[in-house]
Amino acid sequence: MQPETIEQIKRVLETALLAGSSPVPVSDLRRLFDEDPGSDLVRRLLVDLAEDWQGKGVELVQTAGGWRFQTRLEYQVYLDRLKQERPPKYSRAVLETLAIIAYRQPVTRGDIEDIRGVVVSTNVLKTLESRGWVDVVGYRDTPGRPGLYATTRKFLEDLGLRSLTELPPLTEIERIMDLVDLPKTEEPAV
Amino acid sequence: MQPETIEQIKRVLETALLAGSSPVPVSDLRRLFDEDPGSDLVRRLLVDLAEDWQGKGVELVQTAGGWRFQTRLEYQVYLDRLKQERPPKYSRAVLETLAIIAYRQPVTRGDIEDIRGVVVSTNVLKTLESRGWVDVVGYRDTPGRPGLYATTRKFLEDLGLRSLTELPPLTEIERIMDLVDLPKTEEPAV
Amino acid sequence: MTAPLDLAPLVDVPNGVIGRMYGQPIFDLPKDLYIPPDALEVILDAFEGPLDLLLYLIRKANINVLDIPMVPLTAQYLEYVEAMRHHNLALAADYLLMAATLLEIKSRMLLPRPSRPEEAEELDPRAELVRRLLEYEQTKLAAARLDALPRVERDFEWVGVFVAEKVVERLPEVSLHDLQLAWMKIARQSRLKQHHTIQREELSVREHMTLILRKLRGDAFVVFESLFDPALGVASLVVSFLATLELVKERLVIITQNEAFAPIYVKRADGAAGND
Repeated sequence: MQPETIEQIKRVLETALLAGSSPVPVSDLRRLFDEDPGSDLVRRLLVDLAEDWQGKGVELVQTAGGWRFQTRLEYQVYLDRLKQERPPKYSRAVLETLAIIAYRQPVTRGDIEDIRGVVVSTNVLKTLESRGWVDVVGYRDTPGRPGLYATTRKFLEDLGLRSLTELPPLTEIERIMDLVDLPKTEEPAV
Repeated sequence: MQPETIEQIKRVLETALLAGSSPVPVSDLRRLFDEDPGSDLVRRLLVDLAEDWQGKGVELVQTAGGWRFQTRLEYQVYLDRLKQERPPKYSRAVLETLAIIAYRQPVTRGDIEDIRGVVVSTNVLKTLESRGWVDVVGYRDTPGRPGLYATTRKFLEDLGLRSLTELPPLTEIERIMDLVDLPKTEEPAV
Repeated sequence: MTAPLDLAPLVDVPNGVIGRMYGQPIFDLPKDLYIPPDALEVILDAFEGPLDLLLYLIRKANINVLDIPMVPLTAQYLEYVEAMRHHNLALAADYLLMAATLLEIKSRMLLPRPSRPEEAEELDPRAELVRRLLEYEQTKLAAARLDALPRVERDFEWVGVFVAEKVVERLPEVSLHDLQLAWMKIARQSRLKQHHTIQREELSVREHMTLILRKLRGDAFVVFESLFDPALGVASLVVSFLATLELVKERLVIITQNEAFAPIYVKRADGAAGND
């Protein structure tokens, strides 16, 4: 079977995306065909496909790693009824640590502790690492060579983000600080 | 969101089935809804859905474990292209043996060994025979009555040849090879 | 600790007014600041640390973070810490460290202010605390927003339908190029060197030799003419004939004729009942 019409190429794209267990970038989608249809056509058909799926319980979205189908949020209430186990609910400690890593990466455990004002338990970082959301991307060249944590592509994908710039903006603390002009220097030796 | 119309119930069924790769029994599908639509309706809608998906690259099928969407076999050729794995390669011994049989058939194992200058292991010939590319077409009337190997029709088909005469003539190869002058380690001892 | 906790300034209390905040009189204590002692353990669990607790006290008392009244805040914080210690709750060192920090800031604020105003602003001992509080609050908000983002498996699912596959062993692919290369390797190093050129004609003959051998499967004599298919044309007939001669020359077939003009028979020279 050789796809000859645009409609057939679209079918193949749809099938590959429905079957995909991970997001597929356009470059990979082009490899589906014996004869490369080119990225322009593939992109156009993807937009077409996304439109075809309007009104369905599943939508075609673009995430960090490429294109993939996912169920619409409104349908989760149904899908939840079939689930054997609840998805994990993360503690504030886990979420705050994740937020610090996401917005200030790369950061060491010490950096996280400075901001949160408490010791960060190993479990908190393990939870995030085993979910595949953060990992150590390097080591800071200070005593102890602490690991530098950053978020992964899976983190972006699991939250439906294409890049870190799509994270919700931080509340504008800087502006407030500027207004009062608070010093960041050391305390004077009184 | 509470499904009110038959159409909405169908959407929920479709979404639930698209979200998972394992078969879902009708009894589970009924649990998707706050109010059980009953197995008759669910079954009817599943048959409806299967019809809706006619002509797509994915089909709704009923298996022993229940219903599931799966890709149609005709699309395997495309999906396979996305797999990263490289196809396996035959060893040099297999390829050379095949070349000798192709160009010099019918030949005995002894002939092949004479030409290659090394013993041909049984595995090499077994590999080619089990692939259906060579077989024994007779026996030479010499001591031991060695089998005469020749290539099969399947060999021609798999390599896209109509006849052995379409094999590249070796004089030409020789010319090209001499021109290119491949960096060979072993020079011929002539 | 039975009295409600009170963050309002402890001075200058007119009738009914329990304090002043930025010039505005305060008449009521914030009710939610009162926490029964037996709930302390729960409270300790509820807070993520001293910064979280401080932020809670400040926000609940509706105090501007940028202008923290250190005396009452420190007092209240210490009351918490004392109560926790009193109930033998395992108190993280972070809470004690913060207590020390608050006390230090408070004492420094009691020192005479420097004369130059701009310096006074610069040297506000609360600055570092404020910075940390704001940064922590920002983190808290960010964490809540991250948690609110739709997340796979909680708010949606990936679609991944079953991939139907014929179970086929992946077999190595061989191209004509592979065969050429293989032959060249042989040619370059074998005794075949001197006569390794194979022409199309020769191949054609060899192909027909194989075809004839296939027709001769089995033990029986085959009528010579049946090896040839006139429908394939003269060229094919000639090649088939050459192939037969070559087979005879290589002693792969036997040709017999009992007498002149009698039928010619062909038989495989090995005479066995074929292979397989």
